[in-house]
Amino acid sequence: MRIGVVRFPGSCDETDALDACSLVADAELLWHGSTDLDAVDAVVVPGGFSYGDYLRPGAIARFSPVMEAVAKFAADGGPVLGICNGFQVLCEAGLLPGALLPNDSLRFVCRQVDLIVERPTTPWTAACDAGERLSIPSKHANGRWYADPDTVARLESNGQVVFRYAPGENPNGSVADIAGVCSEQGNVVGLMPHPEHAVDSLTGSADGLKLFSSVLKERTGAGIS
Amino acid sequence: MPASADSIPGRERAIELALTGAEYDSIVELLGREPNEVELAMYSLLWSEHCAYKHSKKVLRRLPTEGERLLLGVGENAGAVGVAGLAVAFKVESHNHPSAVEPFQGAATGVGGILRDVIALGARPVAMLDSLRFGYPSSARSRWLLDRAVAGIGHYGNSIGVPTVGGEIHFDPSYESNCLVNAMCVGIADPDRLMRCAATGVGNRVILMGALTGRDGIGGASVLASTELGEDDADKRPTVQIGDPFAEKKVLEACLELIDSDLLVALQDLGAAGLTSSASEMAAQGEVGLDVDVAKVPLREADMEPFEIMVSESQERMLAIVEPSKVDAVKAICDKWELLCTDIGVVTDTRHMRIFRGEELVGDIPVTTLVDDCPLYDLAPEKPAQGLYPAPPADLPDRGDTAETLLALLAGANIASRVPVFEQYDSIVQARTVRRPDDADAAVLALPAGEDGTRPAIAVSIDGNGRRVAADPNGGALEAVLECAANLACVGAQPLGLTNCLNFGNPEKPHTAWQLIEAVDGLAKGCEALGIPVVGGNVSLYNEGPDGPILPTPVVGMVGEMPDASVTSTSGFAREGLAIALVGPFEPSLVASELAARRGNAPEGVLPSVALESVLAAHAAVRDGVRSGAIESAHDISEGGLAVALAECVALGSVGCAVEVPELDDVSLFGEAPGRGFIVSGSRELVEAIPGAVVIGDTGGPNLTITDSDGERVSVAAADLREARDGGLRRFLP
Amino acid sequence: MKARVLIRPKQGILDPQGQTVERALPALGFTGISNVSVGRLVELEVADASQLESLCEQLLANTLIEDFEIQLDGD
Amino acid sequence: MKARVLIRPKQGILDPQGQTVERALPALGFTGISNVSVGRLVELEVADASQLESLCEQLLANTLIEDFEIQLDGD
Ligand SMILES: Nc1ncnc2c1ncn2[C@@H]1O[C@H](COP(=O)(O)OP(=O)(O)O)[C@@H](O)[C@H]1O
Ligand SMILES: [Mg+2]
Repeated sequence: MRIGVVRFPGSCDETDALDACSLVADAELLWHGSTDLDAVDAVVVPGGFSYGDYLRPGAIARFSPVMEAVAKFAADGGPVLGICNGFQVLCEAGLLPGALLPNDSLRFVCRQVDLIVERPTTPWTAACDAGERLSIPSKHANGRWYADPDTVARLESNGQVVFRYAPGENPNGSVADIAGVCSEQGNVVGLMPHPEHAVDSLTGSADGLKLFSSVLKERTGAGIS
Repeated sequence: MPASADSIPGRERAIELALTGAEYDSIVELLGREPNEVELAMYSLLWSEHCAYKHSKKVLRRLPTEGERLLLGVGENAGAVGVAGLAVAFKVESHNHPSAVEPFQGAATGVGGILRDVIALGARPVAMLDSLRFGYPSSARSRWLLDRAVAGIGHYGNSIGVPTVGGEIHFDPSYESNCLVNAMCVGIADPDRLMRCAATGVGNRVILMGALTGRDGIGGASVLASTELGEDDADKRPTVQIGDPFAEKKVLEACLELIDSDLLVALQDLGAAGLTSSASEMAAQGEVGLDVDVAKVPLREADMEPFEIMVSESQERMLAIVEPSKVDAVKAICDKWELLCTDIGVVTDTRHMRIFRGEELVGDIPVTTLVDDCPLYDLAPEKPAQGLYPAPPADLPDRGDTAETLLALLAGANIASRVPVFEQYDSIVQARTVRRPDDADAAVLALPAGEDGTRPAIAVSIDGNGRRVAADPNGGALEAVLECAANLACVGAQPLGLTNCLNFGNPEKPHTAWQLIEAVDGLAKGCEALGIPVVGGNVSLYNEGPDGPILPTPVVGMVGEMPDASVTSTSGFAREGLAIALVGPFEPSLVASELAARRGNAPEGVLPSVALESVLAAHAAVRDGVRSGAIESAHDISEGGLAVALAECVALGSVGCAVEVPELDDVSLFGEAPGRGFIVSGSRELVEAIPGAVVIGDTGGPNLTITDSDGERVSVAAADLREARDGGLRRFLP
Repeated sequence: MKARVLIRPKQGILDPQGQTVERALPALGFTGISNVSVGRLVELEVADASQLESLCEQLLANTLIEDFEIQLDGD
Repeated sequence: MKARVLIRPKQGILDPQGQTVERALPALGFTGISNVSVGRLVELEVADASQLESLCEQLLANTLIEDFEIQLDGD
């Protein structure tokens, strides 16, 4: 199986995401200017500061040619994971619900946080158990996920909340401690914390590896429990 | 003879531009005529303190610059040492005056500048560190400077994807109106691909890459960096530069791709003095001439004068020398990265910098007169009769309850937890960070695995203590080197090279000259003792405000190597039942200590002597102990002395401890002797076997308990230690 | 023609920037100031103003969280 | 009374946001747009408008790099 990692001007975590993907499958970078996803089986929209986060994080990147292809890929049910800036891009592109606002502290915050897996039935959480706790670093200045109350209620009842910050761990003031959400079909997932920075205990934690092994398990039909 | 030589600004203008009359006269002599406007602007910058090191170059000759691991030394954009088949490039640079004027942009562009120095070597920046000095945070201005400078460092480093893995902050009234912002960058390169800055190959093209050129920081190098800040800072404000980390990220990726594709002859960043400095440095190093056409330089503002284009300090620009046949390939890569790339000139054999505006020759200067012929001044050092620095306000009593004193020190801005600062920095991007801030005494960065699968690592640290240098410039600077090396020893690393930034007052004042000369000698002694070279650095002089000079502040950055990234230590006590030992010839005193300052004592007196041999033996013992696994936690005893070091081991760890010391007095508990003593923990039999280790207690329990031989005892709950330490800085950065 | 776009946080969405300004006011001796909101100001030259509406909806503002107001020169 | 403060990058000072937005526009299919600048918009209720000038200088704008313009309701 092959995972494509999108690279925008200003992406910073794309090579880390590439290395993380390489631990479970073949992986390659997808240039923002190309509309060809090179027939990959899954797509990661990585973290960083695409276009400097200017105007609004993700506001400019979501117009990149590659994002048209990603949107099509998503519409056909292809698994897409947005991490941090990638999450912001997917929200701006309307592929995921909600928007990401400046942290309530108005500061960039880099901190190891505990996430709780709310939905283990997405391609990116298939290897997790419901309620499982993952220790994953979070680092951003614009991670306060927001949606209006009706939308939040709808997402909760549809089970579109995939990750929640553990009690007391919310670093940015996100509504209902929501750290990650998914599309209605569940194949597009976005979260602010960085699983690709938690794939080796040498650098802190290996819990994030589960998201990448999930997509492998799901795609190679190893079956979802 | 340039056409526009008819416009001769003359001697008065030269003096306005901060040249001396005598300097102007020697320019006229060297040139055989009076310089025109363009030429004078160029001389005024390259002959400024910032670019020419007029008052420091002779002093710097004292520093050792050779070492068997040295790949690239002083004179290049940054130095480099060899580690595990890689070149590790590093350098520290100051951005003090710009940060005092506009702390966010000043600090941000400081980070951007040192990044470009490392990029210029063809190295990928893998880590940033920062060293900051402000007045007491009780002052609103100091809080503002701290808040904005930290935000600016984070903004730039985070946005460009380079982790900020370490740093230090110190507060002292002497920095109230002249804060210090020093940034250190570490990069990794293939040794065979290290770029030089020497322009070579007559006929090769001069390519300007990156941002548009605007009126940024015009006169910055001479005005902002080389004169004292006075009341009229406001007039200097229009020269504030805005950092664009997004543009620099594209510069970074494009430059590394150009080098990988073997398309560049030479590369140089545009820093202070912009095109003038970069172009003439490249020409001087290559012993060639350069013709540059300012009409070709892409501008952000129309109608810029040739001299403005030549001295503009617009950020995020690089200058490259490219063979004519490769120019198109270079342009293609720059286009891919949406980066401007313009052919602005050619390498000549004239050994002159010739500036054209289209056909018109507007400046013509022999390169050597710009770069090498600036007069170097001898300092007139004089040891001041008595202390130079006023006693700080006292906020602790001379006799205090020991537990209360300990908590007060932990809660003090100079010792309290730095979490509120380093949480604003991405310390993990690039996935190399094995030890983050507060994990251990130095940051540890893993390198790619060797044949046997183990991953070697580098450890990095930055240190300085102006208060101790004020008391004894020579001894204090030596201590800075030892403390930096001690931090490396704590994680099991062997020092390989040193970079430094010399932040001092006005060197034309005899006492500052004395501080500078003595401090450099102290640095040199430290390097010689450790057997490491100085690979580069920076000098920032004239750091004075209305209320006098800053504390003399040499800042030392060090890089060390470790055979195995997975075998290292933590600062905090990791678990119950470990033996705690004191390692090293630790004979503290209260002179220039944090407690002395809190009690309102000026930084004066005789620092404890340094028994270099046994200090280095202790460093080796700790390093070997960590590498062998005997040592699980290691922390050097610095500000606040033994009691504070123990409290930090508890606060950063997961258990308390009980130790016994000979005396429970202020000197043994809070006295300082930086770089000489370590607190280590590990299983008893292994720790007892460490050469020179004296077991003083065990880990465990909910408290930090210190007793002395005749049963006297102080005990504080770990929770209270944490609370004091965590709140100390947080309350100033809500 | 010159155009100006005013972009404001939607009513009811926490605006920490506005709050921070309000909190800083008393210390600086400013009184009687309330309902501070901080948004974005985009100014530009546009040949065909009819594009502006969609420019704002697609790029300049995120209508989930922001309202925008277009002012053409002369307003 | 309601007041509005328009804060924009000073003339001649680099405006990375404006530049980046402007460069992106053609790709988004917007043409004939130039001189894009991105600044901040502060809106507030103020009892005594005479404070606004110094409020802007001290708090709202960074006068080293930004110009500000005060609009009172009715302007
Ligand atoms: N304190 C110092 N110790 C050792 N080398 C120094 C020191 N200060 C400056 N240098 C060296 O002098 C050279 C010129 O410094 P600088 O002008 O800061 O370079 P750049 O313009 O590339 O930043 C560099 O090689 C630098 O490493
Ligand atoms: Mg340089």
